Parts: sequence; structure tokens; C-alpha cells
Amino acid sequence: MITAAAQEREHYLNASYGLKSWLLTKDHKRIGLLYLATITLFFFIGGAFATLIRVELLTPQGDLVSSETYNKLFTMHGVMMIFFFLIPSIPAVLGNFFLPMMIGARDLAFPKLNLLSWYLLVVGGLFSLYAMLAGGVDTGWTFYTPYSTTYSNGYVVATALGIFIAGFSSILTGLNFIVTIHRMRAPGMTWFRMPLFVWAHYATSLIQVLGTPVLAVTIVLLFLERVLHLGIFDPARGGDPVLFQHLFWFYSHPAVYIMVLPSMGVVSEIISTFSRKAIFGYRIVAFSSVAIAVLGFLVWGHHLFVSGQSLYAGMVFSFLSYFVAIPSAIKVFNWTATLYKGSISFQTPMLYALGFIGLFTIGGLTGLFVAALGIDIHVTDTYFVVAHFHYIMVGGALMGYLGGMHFWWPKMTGRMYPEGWAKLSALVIFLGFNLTFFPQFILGYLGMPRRYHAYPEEFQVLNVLSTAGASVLAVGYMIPMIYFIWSLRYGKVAPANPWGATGLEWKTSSPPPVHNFEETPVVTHGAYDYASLMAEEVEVG
Amino acid sequence: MGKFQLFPVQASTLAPEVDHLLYFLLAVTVFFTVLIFGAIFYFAIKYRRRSENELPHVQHTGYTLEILWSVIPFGITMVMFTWGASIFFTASKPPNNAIQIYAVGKQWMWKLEHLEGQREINELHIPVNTPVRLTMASEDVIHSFFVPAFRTKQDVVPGRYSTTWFTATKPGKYHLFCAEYCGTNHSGMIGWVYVMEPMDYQNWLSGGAAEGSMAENGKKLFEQLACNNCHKEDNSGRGPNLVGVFGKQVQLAGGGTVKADEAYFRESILQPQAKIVSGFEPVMPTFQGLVTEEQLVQLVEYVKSLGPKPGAGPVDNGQKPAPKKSSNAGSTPANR
Amino acid sequence: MSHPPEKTQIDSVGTYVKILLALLVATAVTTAVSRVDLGAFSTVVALGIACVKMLLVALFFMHLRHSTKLTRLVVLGGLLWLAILLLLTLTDFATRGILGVPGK
Amino acid sequence: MADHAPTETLALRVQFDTEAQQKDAATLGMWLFLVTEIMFFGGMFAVYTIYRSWYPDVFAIASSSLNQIIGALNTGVLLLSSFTMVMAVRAGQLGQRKAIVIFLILTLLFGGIFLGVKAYEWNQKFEEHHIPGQAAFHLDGVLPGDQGHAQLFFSIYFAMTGLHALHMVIGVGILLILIVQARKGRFSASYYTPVDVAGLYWHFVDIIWIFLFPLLYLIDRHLVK
Repeated sequence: MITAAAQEREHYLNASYGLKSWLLTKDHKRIGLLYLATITLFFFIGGAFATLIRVELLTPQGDLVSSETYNKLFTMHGVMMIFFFLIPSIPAVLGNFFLPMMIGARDLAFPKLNLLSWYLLVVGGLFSLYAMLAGGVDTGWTFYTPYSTTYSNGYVVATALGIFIAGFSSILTGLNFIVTIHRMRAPGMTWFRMPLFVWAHYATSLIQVLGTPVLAVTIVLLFLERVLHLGIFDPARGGDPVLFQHLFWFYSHPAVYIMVLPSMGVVSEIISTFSRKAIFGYRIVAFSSVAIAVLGFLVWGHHLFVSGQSLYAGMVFSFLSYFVAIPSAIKVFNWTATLYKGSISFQTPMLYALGFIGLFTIGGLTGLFVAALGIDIHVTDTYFVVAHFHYIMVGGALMGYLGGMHFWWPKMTGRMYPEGWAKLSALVIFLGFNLTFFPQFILGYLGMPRRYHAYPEEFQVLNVLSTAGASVLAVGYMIPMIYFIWSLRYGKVAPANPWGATGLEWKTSSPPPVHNFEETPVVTHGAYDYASLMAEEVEVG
Repeated sequence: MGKFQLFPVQASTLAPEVDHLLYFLLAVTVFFTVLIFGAIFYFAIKYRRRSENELPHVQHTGYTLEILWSVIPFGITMVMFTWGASIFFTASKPPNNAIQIYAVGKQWMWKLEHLEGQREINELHIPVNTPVRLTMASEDVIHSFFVPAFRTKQDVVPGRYSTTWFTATKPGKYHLFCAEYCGTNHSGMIGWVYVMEPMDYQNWLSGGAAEGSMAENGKKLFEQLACNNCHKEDNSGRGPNLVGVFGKQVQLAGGGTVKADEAYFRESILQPQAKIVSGFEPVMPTFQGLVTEEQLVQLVEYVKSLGPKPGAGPVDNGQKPAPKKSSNAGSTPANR
Repeated sequence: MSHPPEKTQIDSVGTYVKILLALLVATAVTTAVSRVDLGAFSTVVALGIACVKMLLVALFFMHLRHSTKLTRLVVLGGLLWLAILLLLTLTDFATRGILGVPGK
Repeated sequence: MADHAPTETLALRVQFDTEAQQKDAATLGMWLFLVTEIMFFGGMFAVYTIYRSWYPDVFAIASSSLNQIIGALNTGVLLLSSFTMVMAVRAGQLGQRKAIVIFLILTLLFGGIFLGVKAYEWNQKFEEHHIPGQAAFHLDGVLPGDQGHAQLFFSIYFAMTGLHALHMVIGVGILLILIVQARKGRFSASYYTPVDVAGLYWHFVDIIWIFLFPLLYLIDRHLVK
């Protein structure tokens, strides 16, 4: 991966060699790449499960795998994708790599802790992979009691332990980011000069720090009940399984925002760069990230409308849920308004960002359906919900992640990817995604329950459509994988600032030097100041 | 491939209400999706980059637009909330004239029992245009009673009773699903709801081989378990006389009252000491582990049949909400 | 090694001893009071004393009274989120059965 | 700044510009970690609150089976350890290297006593058959139908005190490391951040116990004759 041009200059990739220089690195950029390799692996494992699920659902009879296997497939798909791919994805890869650079820091505040976080994710992932290979787990990623504590025969403990450990990885990353943002900003980098990517990560980190510990203790209680028979949620002793659901969703609802907020940050960067225009209403967009993080903690009970929580609680949580709609709507409208009178170019990252807005709009609007008590009675635990959260988590979070990968790939590797292929893959993914998940809205309203191995015949047409879409989607995900690897050797050498973006990370060379900047930057104006960027370029050029 | 559908049948009084709210939400969704997609496409084409060095000059000051596009959507969502909540309220509160049916979920089947004693597995026969109230229990894990054509769904949590109700409006055969993942054969925990004309329903009830009504079976159990040794009808037993108790407020030892509903009877059989009736000693043994949920509902139904309105007619469910803090001695919440 | 970090405020041993004694006395008091029937107030008193003890430890032993605004904000945030967890969970558990229908 | 062959010191890591910045970062980091701990124990406080409100009578009886005097004395021991910990931090502030070691050892000692007493109390529970999930479980004064609720109390008791004890054990481990480092003379008035930050952790664990003690040992004690 080293070209003649880059060979002369030392950067973080060629500063040292060997396995040890990677496994013991404290450089946030290298740790970001370690995460990238790890979560890509987890993504393809989770994707393999998804493929098997979709193939199984081609026919109504449930004839490809046994129902036992099928239950393990959707459980492991959920566990892998949520805890080992989506939650670490943008923060641990792109956040790790770029957050310090964007605020002009040499590294995160706690580099050793950062490396530890990566090891924790790996160890957690290994536990879960072990559980998978040893026989799997069939509780669903939600681990509802008493099924998970008393009735399931799967490797619940190993999987839960894996999630517990990965949770600490997430907590430590969030903690590291918050301290870094508070204490490590370069001279002149005031709060309202920070890129929105940093704001989004600040909000995300708040959730990681405040929410994840509750998941951790819930898993501990699950463990105590299953292994030591402490029976905290056991109805036979007067315990309440619904209490488990409260604790679980206290984390797991905000966790959705851990996945999608960083994506929103990425999209803000991309939309601004490729419109060559500051984000419309920068402060409001920045605050809306924090608002989503805070409000996201007040709504978890909307997962429990028919679960046996009280009528009154249902109403309170439904009411509060609608408040999240405000900052979300603001973001979508403000991104769209940013395009107005911009100078818009359609390179790959922009295609992903626009795709994100579209899919997130649909995902968000269908969220209004499931937050409405009357409709949620009918659609909860059906494919409608499955479609809704895939629109947010795949259409939203994953599109943002891929957009960010394309945006920053030149900076990370010093290489450009082939633009034509990249545009094609963006299109394929967008179409494949909609074909996969749109039919599931209809299936859900028709009443097809989720987690069904076999289903009534009248649902087959829509299931076949969905599976067809999934095959397109799978191809769409393979293409970037191939050309990214290809570009490491054959891609064009990337300039320092290929997109004409304003962030500090573009002011240093590609790939960046070990401590990011030759000289600590001094910030004199806000993010997205294209006028002064172009003025500088004129001076330099 | 079965018949292809895009929209589920409406077969209950609730269904059109839910669907109307859905139409409203769909309209809002389509409007905003078209608005956003349209704006993106329009701006993207109109303001595409024409030269490499162009620099847009737009000043954005004030927050008028932001206020506009947060207040208006919020107003719309409040309509959704109010509308949805009112449907939910209706769906939560069974009418007083509903006929009572019991359901017990266990891995992986639905067992249903009519007051007249008819028992069904994975099938439920009900009369059309008659409110039906289901009192549900689970023998093992959480299940969820879901009839898409009725737009109704209720989780059945082990350790307590759950309630749902519906009025079917169209005779026919409709899917019954378990909607809460319950283990290996979750997708096999399905069945049919048969909605029948009242006459057909009466015929169906009287046909078949019901071994006595639920109350009669409960009475047999009551005697087998020797409950009647203490709960005597002449007030001479060591336990309270159960005649006419159902639906009333019961004075508890140590002060306070509790409404004698299904949940209270269930609890009193399983955890007799939780709420002792005033004037009695806590001497009753627990029947936890000795009776199944199915036997429990029979016992409860028997005690109900001794209530103010004996027999299997419309059940008085106590229309008034239980007064708040009805029991200060209560060491167990009856209505969990 | 250069100069020590600026403005570290060092409390006297006497202060710490006084706080320790106050904590020990509070422990004795709360233990003794628990045997007295104060009705519903017994919980309030027990938790009230615990809160006072927490404040003493946090303000003096953890130097919260010398700390930055940000640190105090972090602590308050943590307590606020604990309150969210407890209160919103209680919206369910405190209102079970309001409809007089089992399970609602 | 931003030199490429940085000379790192303990007090000034390469990513920081000043020692004060580094110390601030460490302190903020620890306080944030303590917030995660609040939420971690918070989950259990939620469980406790709900079950206690459901089963107050049984919980009162179960609670009274714990030895209040031992609990109170043990609370005193833990408070003492907090005192010696803050004295160690003070010694750090003043750069008194010997005093740091002495106070850290004293803290370790009191922490050890607390854990020993806790172990004794747990052992008592085993002998009294107050272990939830065991067929032999029986709590005197609670009627057969309510034994399950009594089990819930002891489940919460073991979960909360167990996790608290786990935090203490981790704290003891940290103290051991600090003692070794302090004996090597690593800490001074300009660099004692590890002692300071470990102190915050130790005091926090103390605060958790300050709440566990009344919740588990004291509340509603008077209801039981």
C-alpha cells in the first residue's frame, strides 16, 4: 500500500511495521482500523445469518432449516448486527479515527483505554462466536425472561457475557470521547466551531455512558437468575418478567440512537461538503443531536404497549415518544434546506447521504405509526416493526456508515476508490434495500408476526419479493468490499483534500502523520466556512 | 401460493377504527415523503455544481423556518397521540356485557375454555356481534394473543391474568397467532378464530362433548382439593364463605379492602397469606404447584358462579375502577 | 517534574476527622432510629440520613466542593438519569390495575 | 508542542499539552465512570424499589433477619477506610511519599476487614438456609405462600451486596497496585493522579454502601416485633 510518492513521507501506516506494532498500538487511527477489520468480520457473519433467514422464508413451510435452527439464526443475526456491528460501527471506526483530528488533537485523552476497548469488543465477540459454534442461542436478541432464564436450552450465558463485555467497550469509548471533546480541543476550537460529526458523537457518547450500564446490570441479573437461580424476574416467586423488559429497553431503545446519531453526524459533514455550503441552522442541528440523546431516554416504554404494562404508562410513553419526532424532523428539514442554493456535486458519499435522508425519512415516519397506541396494538411484534427498525438501522445507520467510509477512505488509506463502481454500489444498495424491506411493512400490517419460521401461504408473494431484494442488497454490500481492498494497491493516490471539505482532518496529509498534525492547528473560524477555505486555496495555489 | 393480499380483512369493531388512524398516518407519511424527496430532487438538479470554483452565498439568520417545521409536525403528532390513545383506551376496557372466555397459553398451543365447559385447542368459536372478553394466563413463558383481522393483541405474562376483548363483525375464519416469541415452535402456536352467527354458535355450544360447565368442573375441583372443608356456605368454616363475594370489596385483616376479582382469587389460591380476609386466621396452605392455570380458571369461575349473579350469564366485572390504594395491608399487588 | 498543578486546595486533617466523626454518628443515629416506629417516615428518615452521608463524602472526601462546574454537572446528570430510570419505571408499576381489569 | 519524538512523562503524556490538562482529563474521566456506576447500581435500585413496594411485610421480616449491629459496625469500618483513603490523597497533594504508603495500607486493611465481615454474614445466610433458589430455603415468620417473596428479598440482597463486594475487591486490587507504585516513590506533589482517581472510586463504592445499609438492614425494621 505504499506508493513512491508516499514512501518519502512518514505517516501513521508506515511509521512502524509488524503485528506487534498494530496489536499494541495506542494510535487512535490504527485502533480505528483494527475496529474496521473486526466489525467488518462481524458484519459478514451477521449478514450470512440474514441470508439464511431470507432464503428460509422463500417458502411458507419452513423446510430449509428446522425451527430450532431458524430461531438461532435470527437471534445470532440480531446479536451480531446490533452489539458487534452497528453499535461500534461509526463511533469506533470513523469516530476513533476522525474525532481527535476534527478537533485538532493529537490523540484521544486515554489511548490505552481506547486500545482496551477494542480488545473488549474482540473478547466479547469471541464469547458470542463461541456460543454460536457450540450450539447457538435461541432467545432472540431481546433475551426476554422467563424464556431466557428458565426455558431456553441455548448458550444464553456465553452470549450474554459476550454482550456484557462488548458493553464495556462501548462505555469506555463513549467516556473517552466525552473527555476528549471537553479537554483536548485545539486552540480556537470552541463548541460552536466543532463539526456536527463531533456534536453527534458527543450526544452518542452520552447515551453510551448513561445507558449501557443499565444493560450491563440487566445482563448480570439475567445471569444470576439463570445460573444461580436467584429468580429476580421469576413469576413463580412473585417477580415480574415485565420489569426485565423495562430495564432492557431503558438501554436498548436509546441504543437505536447510538446507531443512528453518528450516521446523522456523517451525513451533516457530507451534505455540507458536497453542497459547498454550511449546514442550514448549524446550532439547531447541533442541539438536536443532544436533544435526541436526552429525549431518547424517556420513551422506552413504547416497546411495552401490549406487554402488560399499565394503561397509564402506555399513554405517558406514547406521548413522550412523539417529542423525539421534533429534533428528528428538524434534522431532515435542515439537511434538505442546506441543498437550497448550494453547489451540489454527486460524488459517492453524497449519494449515500441523500439515500440516508430518504430512508431515514421513511423509517422515522413509520416510527410515528408504532408510537401511536391504537396502531401499535396491531403492528407490534409483526414485520411492520421489523421493516421500521431496519429502515432506521440499515437504511439509516448503515447508509451513513458506508457514506462515511467513502468520504474518509482517501484520508484513511491515501487512496481513491473507483468512483464508477462506488456509484453503482450506492444505487444497488438503495434499490435492494427498499425491495427487501418495503414489502415487510405490508406483511406486518397483514399480520405476519416476526420470528416466524413458517407462515401462512398468503404471505408468500411478499416474502419472495423481500428475499429477492435481499439478494440484490447482498451484492450491493459485496461490491464496496472488493473495490476498497482493490484500491489499497491500485487506487489513485489521494490528495490531502479531495472533496474540498473544511474539516481540520483535511488540512493534514493523506494518510495523516502519526500525531495527526505537523503543527497543532489554530482554529479561527467555524466549521463549514467554504469562503475562507477557497480563499486559502487561492493564496496557496 | 395462497390468495395474495395487500390489506387485512376488517372483522371486528376495532378494526375500522385502527384502519382509519392508519389512513391518516399514511396520508401524513406520503405527504412528507413526497415533500422531502421532491425537494431533494428539485434542489439537487437545480443547484447542481456548474463550475469547480463556484461558491454559494446564502445567509441564514433567525430561526423562523426551524420553529415552523418543528411546531407544525409536533401539532400533527399530537393528533396521532390523542387519536391512538383513545383507540387504545377502548381496546383496553372490556364492555360489561361481554361474554367471558378463558385462554391459557403454553408452549406451543392455545387452550381455550368456554363457561359452558367447551374446551378447544388452537381454535376459538365465538358469536358474531357479541363482545367477547378473554381472561388469559400462561403456564410457562410470555405468549401473545394476536388476531390480525380483529387488530387486537395482548401479551400473556406468566404469573398473572391478562385481559383482552373484541366484538367480531363478520362471520368467517380468521388467523390466531402467538406474537411474542416463545421458543422452538413459536410459529406453530397458531390457530383459527371461527366467528359464527349466534344460532350456529348456540348449536356449536350444545353440540360436542363438554363434560359439564366450567363452574361445575371448578366445583368438582373445589371438592377434590377439599376447599369446601373450610370454605363452607353456612359461615361455619375456618375460611370465608365464598357465596356472593365476587365483584365486591373485601375487608382485609389489618385494615384496607380489595376488590374480589379474578386476579384476587387467583392470588388467594396461590398465595393465601397475601391478603387475609378480616376475621380469619392465615391457615390456608398454598396451592402453588398443585393446580395448573387451567384448573385455576375453573376454580375462579366456580367462585364467580357463587357471586351476586350466579350462573354463566353475562359477568359483572366490576365496572368501577378499583379505588386507588384500596389496600394498605396488601403485600401483593392483585392487579399486576 | 515541573511545578505542581495550579490551585490544588488542600484540606486540613481536622476537617477530615470532623467529617469522619459526623459520618460515624450519622450511622449510629440511623441504626438506632430504625427501631423506632415513625410510620411512613422511617423510610424517609433512613434515606434522608443516607443522603446527608453521601453529600458529606462527596463534598469533602471526593473534593466536590473544590471541583469544577463541569464535574458537578456530571454528578447532577448522573443523579438525574437515575431519577429518570426510577420515575418512569414507576409510572408503570404505580399505576397497574387503574382500569380495574386484570392486566391493565 | 507537537514534537515528533515526544519525551513522554507520567505527568505529561504525549497527547496532552499541559499537566493540568492531563490531570483534569483523568478526573473528568473517573467522574464519568462513576456516573456509569450510578446507572449500573441504579438498575438494581429500581428492582429493589418495585419489589419492596409490592411486598413490604415480607421484606420487613426478611430484612430483620440480617444482623443490624454487624451491618452498622461494618459501615463504620468502611467509613474509616474512606477517611484513610482521603488522607492518602492528602499525603499525595503534599508529596509525603511515606504517608501515602501508610494510608493506602490502612485503607487496604479496613477494606479487607469489611470484606471479611461480609463473607461472615454471607456464610451465616448459608447456614440459615436463606439462599434463594435452594429447595431448603425457609424464612421463619413468613407463611408458606409468601416464601417466594422472601426469596426475592434475599436475591436482591445477594445481588446488591455481591456486586458491591465485587467493586470492593476491584478496589483492593487497585490499592495493591498503588501501594507497590507508591513504595517505588512514583508519586509526588506534582503527580499523584492515580491516587486521587482511585480515591474517587473508593469513596463512590463507600457511598453505594451508605445506601445499601439502610435499604437492606434498616427500613421497616420497626414493623417486626
